[in-house]
Amino acid sequence: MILERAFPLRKRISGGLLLLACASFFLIPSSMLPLPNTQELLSVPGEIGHAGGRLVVSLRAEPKTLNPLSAIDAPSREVIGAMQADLIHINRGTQLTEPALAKSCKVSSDGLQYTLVLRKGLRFSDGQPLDADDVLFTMRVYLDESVHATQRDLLIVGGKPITVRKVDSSTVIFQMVKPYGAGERMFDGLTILPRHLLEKTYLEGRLGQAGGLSTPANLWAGAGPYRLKEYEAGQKLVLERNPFYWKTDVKGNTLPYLDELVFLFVPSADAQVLRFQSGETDVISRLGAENFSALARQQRTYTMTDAGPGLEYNFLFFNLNDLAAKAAPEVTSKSKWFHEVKFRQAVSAVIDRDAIVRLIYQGRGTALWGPVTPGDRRWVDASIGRPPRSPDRARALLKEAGFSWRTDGNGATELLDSDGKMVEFSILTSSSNADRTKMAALIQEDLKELGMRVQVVPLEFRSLIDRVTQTKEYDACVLGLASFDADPNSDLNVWLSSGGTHLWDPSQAHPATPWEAEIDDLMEQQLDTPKFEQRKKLYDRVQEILAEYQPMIFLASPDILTGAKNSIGNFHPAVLEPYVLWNVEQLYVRSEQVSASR
Amino acid sequence: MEKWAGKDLFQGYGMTPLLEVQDLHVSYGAASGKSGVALAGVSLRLLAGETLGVLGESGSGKSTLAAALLRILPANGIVECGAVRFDGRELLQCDAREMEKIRGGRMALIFQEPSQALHPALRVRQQVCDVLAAHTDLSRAALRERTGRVLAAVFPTETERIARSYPHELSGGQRARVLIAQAICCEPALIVADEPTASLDAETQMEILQLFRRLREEFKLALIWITHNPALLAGFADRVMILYAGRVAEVGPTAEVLFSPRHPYTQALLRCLPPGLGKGYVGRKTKLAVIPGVAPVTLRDAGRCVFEARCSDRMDACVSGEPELVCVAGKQFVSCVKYAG
Amino acid sequence: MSFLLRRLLQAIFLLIGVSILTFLFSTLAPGNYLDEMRLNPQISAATLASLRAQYDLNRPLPFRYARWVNAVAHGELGYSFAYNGPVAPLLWIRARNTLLLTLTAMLLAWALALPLGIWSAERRGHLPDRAISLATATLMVVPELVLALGLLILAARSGWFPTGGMVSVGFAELSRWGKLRDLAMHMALPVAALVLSALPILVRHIRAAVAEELGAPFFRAATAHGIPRRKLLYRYALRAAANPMISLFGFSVGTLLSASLLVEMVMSWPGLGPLLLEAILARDLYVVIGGVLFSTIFLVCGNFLGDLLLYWADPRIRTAGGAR
Amino acid sequence: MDRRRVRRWFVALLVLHAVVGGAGFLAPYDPVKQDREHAYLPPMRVHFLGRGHLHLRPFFYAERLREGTFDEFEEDTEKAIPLRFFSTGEQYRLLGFLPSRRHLFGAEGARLYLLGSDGLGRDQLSRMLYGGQISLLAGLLGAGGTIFVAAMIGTVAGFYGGWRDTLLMRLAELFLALPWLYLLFALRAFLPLTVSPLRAFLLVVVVLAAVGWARPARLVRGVVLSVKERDFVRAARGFGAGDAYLVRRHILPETRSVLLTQAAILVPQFVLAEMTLSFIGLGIPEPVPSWGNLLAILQQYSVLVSYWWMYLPALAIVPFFVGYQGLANALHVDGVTVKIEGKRGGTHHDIGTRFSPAQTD
Repeated sequence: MILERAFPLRKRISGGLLLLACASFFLIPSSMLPLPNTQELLSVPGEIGHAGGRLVVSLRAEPKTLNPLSAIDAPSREVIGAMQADLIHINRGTQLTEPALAKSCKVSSDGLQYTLVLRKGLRFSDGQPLDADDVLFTMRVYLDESVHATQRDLLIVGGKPITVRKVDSSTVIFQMVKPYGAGERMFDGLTILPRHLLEKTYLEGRLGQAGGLSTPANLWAGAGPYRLKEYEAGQKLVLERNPFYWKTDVKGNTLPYLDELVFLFVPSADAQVLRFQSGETDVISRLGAENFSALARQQRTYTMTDAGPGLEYNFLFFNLNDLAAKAAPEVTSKSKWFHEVKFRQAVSAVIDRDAIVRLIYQGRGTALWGPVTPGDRRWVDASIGRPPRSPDRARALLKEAGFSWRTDGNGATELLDSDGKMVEFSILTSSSNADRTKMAALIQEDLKELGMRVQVVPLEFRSLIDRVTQTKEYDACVLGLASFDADPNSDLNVWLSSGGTHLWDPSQAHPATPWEAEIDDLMEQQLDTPKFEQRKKLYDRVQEILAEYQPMIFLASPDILTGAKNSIGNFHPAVLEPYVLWNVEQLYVRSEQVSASR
Repeated sequence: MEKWAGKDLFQGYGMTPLLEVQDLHVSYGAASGKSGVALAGVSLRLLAGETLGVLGESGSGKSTLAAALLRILPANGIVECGAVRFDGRELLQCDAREMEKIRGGRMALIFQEPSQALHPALRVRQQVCDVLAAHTDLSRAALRERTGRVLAAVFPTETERIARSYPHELSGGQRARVLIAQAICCEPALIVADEPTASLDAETQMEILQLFRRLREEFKLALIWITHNPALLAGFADRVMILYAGRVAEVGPTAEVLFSPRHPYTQALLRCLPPGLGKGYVGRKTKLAVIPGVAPVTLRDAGRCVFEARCSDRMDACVSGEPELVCVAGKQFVSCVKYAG
Repeated sequence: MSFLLRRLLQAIFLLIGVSILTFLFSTLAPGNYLDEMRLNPQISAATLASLRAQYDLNRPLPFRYARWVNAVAHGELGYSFAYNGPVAPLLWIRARNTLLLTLTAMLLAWALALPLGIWSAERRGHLPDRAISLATATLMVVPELVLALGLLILAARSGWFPTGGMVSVGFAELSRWGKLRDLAMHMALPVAALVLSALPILVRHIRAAVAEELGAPFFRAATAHGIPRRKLLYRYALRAAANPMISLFGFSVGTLLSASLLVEMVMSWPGLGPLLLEAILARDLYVVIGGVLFSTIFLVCGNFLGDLLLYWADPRIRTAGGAR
Repeated sequence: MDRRRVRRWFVALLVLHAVVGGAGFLAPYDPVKQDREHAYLPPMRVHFLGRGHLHLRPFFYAERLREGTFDEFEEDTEKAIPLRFFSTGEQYRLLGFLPSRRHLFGAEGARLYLLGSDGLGRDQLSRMLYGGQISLLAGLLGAGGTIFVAAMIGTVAGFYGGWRDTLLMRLAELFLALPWLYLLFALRAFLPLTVSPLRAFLLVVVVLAAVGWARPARLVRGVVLSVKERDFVRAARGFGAGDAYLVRRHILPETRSVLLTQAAILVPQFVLAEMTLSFIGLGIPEPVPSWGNLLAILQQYSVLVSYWWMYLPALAIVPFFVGYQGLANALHVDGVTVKIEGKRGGTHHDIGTRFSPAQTD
């Protein structure tokens, strides 16, 4: 069987070499081919670890695919992150870019041309070389509309796709029509695909479907620290050490240290906690504050780490869509309150953000008045005011906007608008997110103080998204977004009025308000501005506008909470995804534990 | 006057009785705490091969007597005192396992309502076989063979078809025969038949009665035949016992009890027979005013005759104490103050 | 034979009905698979629209249904949006795991419930009955979810049992015995949770059914024939009480695939449950329909088995001609 | 048979329901009122002894957060607060209509948490009592509806057989096989967002009842099928009894034990179903308490291991469930005896006439 299948391959090799090739094919497995001396490895700082051992990580859901083109869920991305590599990488620890597959990156003075030089001797995890052709292939695939690559939108700058050309086998030039503010950061996540494995599939038009979890290990490869070993449906995915990896530690030991990386599928957060607690998994992330404290209280063989404020921002927003079409009287009157800036400011003033941080995050979080969390160190606008909770100011604002109060039969106060209508609305939350439901309950109680009658309506997540983005039948909603990068561009779609994630009034043809127009302008400007200081100034202005007009009433940001067994070395959780596995090639099991676990 | 108590009554018989019941009291407890007396001091004796007819209206304790003899009273039924000696053993003292051996072995019970006394989902052969298996250590083949013989004894024709049937596929008479087969399969010394023919038509009743006659001869059976129909007993039972409210009203040889009853209750009972059956008692059919729930029977010591309220020959002495059984003529005993002293 | 044929036809109609209704419900339920991408700022509206088209999500329902039926006719169960692959292989492996779990649990539950129910019925009103009644009442009060979690906490605290999954990480390296032991250890908790949650219902039904027969005349008659107690209880009473119990048994067979959803979720057992719940929440339409069809097939089989057993156990129904 | 037992359980249940019904009076606080300084406060201790001498009036100490923690409290022994009985407090409506301010007990100066507080500092005792009202109502209504529908459908299917049986049983199978989660999502989508919590929930209960009938109906059908073949039914039919008579007098009474067992199982199940519903966002919305809500929080690992008093609502449910089952058992035993003594002919007529079964239903 093997012979028969191997034969057509060999036929391509011309006559005289056939025998030799044939011999080498059988004698030396491709993975044993000696590496060229010229290999340029990247040496990374950090503790010197031991080779060997196994790290077990739990994932909240089963990853859906190994294919970077179609992966959108967090578990898939986490797994792919350990199997693939990009040209330039954002160091999750420093939040800055650093060379990866490309050893250097030169930007032309007009900011339109990026010249990247690949390391010499790069290989995919199946031993096949990685060169400029793979980069070209990758870009072609990403930009092909029929592939539906999730990365495609990122590669369209100034309305035109980025073009790539090859200079030599290790040099490529990326060309764009307009300068791109975030610069090299865009290369992060553009994993280089193995042309030798995927080109045929691509030409057949089946690339989107490739890389399912049941793909045989020898038909899948990447340039990341680990490669596929085995997959058991519903149970686990096992990755093994990529022997061709291109990083070493400072002493020149090849990375990664670990022999195996095991992803267990554990379908609920609390079960994840349990398995970590019982020692069945080695590290844990994406922890809620209460579970974190519960684990911290009984820590024995593990240590819990609060990595500091993350990039997730939670907020309350009102339905600011133009609902003129559905002119039901109660809808229009509600819409009128929500469109009133002073109303939103009053709501913001009365919300007890400290209580949210204290009661929901047990102090492991930060109150927010703007969209950028302190975790986004370079971009946070420190000048945004942090007014303490003030029901009096809220009442003054409402009064200015024409609202009034009366006392009802039971002695409770009711807020009335200028038409004498009682202020009454509902807040949607995702029922699967206990934290946000709790937030809504706190807000409900706070708003009661202003005489607003609020109902909390927890909805299943998709139903909620459907209401917010499609049917638009809702009053207000508590939601959270997590920027995946510490850069304004990652939230472009949230702030641009044309953006689909512009939650309070998504996908507008023209900005509905002057301040939204201004944000649009500012965001477009920063997109073209290569200088950080200038961009920062522009983005600060965006933050100020948001803080003033409160289309989203920012509430709080949770810390990134993680934990690891004491035996895991080099464990440095970051506030960017993947919180604990970003340096997975450097993680190791301390030696006494290696021998013990064997 | 001879008292109906102790051994003296049977001195004339000159042999050990097969079954001897002395002063049996049975009551039913209710969770409400009250209890009702179903049998209040019944005594009887039975010789091997003898047939005793037990006659009484509903609620007189007939079925309780049958159940008490085999100790299969419902969970709330309690034997308060008394003794049941059978085959030289004190049944009330036997442990559960011994009782299991005796039931269906030396003493068998035939239930009333043949339609309900058979398991609905087991074949007839199986049900008979199970009884045999419970009392013998025969091999499977031997069990089968003997089951076949027993069934053949009650079903001379169609034996095999009936053996393969389920109870609901049989007629009432056939079901009654299956019950009989179950009862006789271990060749018991005594069969207690609790109204075995009550639900059958007259012709089938006669057939069953005929079958019993034959079996009685064949197996030398003693029989306690419980019924509310005096007509069945004439010419069939050796002696008849009349039960009223858990007490023996009258007992004696069949002919004497049925044709010259002494107790007012017996007289009243027989008076309601259809015309032409008992001579001399053909008269207007006077229906007994049976008032269920009027219950002097719930009392252990009524302190008066329990029939007093319904008695046509009421006297002052009736309320002065419970009458005791007294011998009135030969072997006929009656509990009525008329005959006392 | 015609009886079998009729059942088969009914089963097919049931499957069609279930598939149509599932399709319908899935369209009525708000949102679709792509909604989560909507919140992903990296993905543009244009990409979403093209994906919608690719997944036929903007086609009318009858069209999609026809497509799906066509696929089923070709031995496929449709396509999973999330897993980017055919549904059938996804379901097979998990259905197998679920069956391993639930079949064990069901057999164990019945094996325990029968003697307990009978014993409790026999000792009606006495101490054992009361104790069993109290225990079943208590078990019934504890929600399955809390029960499973409680067992998990126990496992975590004591370290006696693994806290989830089907096999250990190093399963492949174990000896054959070691593998069996490992599997058994992993099954212990979910099976315990399933048994404990099924037990009270089974025991109560068995008790009720048997208690009814214990007072029946045939039972007393059989007692009077001196048939030993054990045989009386386990053969006579049980056999006569079979009718409602068989319905229950058919039901427990029918729900083999769907009974363990919650427990599988909590104990991270790689069965159908987590897959289906995730698919429902993610609106991964064809996975859901496939899963529902799988469990429907089981239900049909369970009912069929129940009918057959009933037919076998109750001769009265048999003579009625089996025309049911 | 056992009228006394039935009565005993009934009275016990009545008392339990009265306790829940009188939540307004018995609960010291409004169940939604948050006390943000006292989240996850363990149950407070009520003291009788303080500073060495006995106090006539029981009192408790105010508690405050220990420095630097979020869920650890210490007693402030400087602040002893006396407990007041029949005190005036927040306004409530007893049984939903009688306005009152009188509470069984209360205190001035600090809140007393007899059973601790939850993550938002709400009084667990009050939430438990108020939560019971909604949960029990849901359980009773749901189970009642289900049993009614199940008895109807099961009887029709079992009694008439034929195409009606086929149709109904296929329908039942269909209902059992369907993914109800979907339907519930769809249903929620059709509901307006701001229906009052109670109405939204009752609607879901109705749906559950409509969904839940399939299983009991199948059981009823099984019983009816076999009862139908019993002799007394055949006999009655032979006497010319009409269908309606047969169903009413012979068939339905026979299904009673199954229905009661089912009801006993269903009431708790419906109370618990609410928990699953709460979990997927279809139950009683926050902040209104319900037993389902209160239990659903136990799914969090942290709550399960750190805050033992959050288990207490589970204990509150126990007596109710035990009560329902006790009642059903008592009725059930009753049902059985009726059959032995009453219907299966006169085996024990002598008993049967005197101890006629209690007509408890």
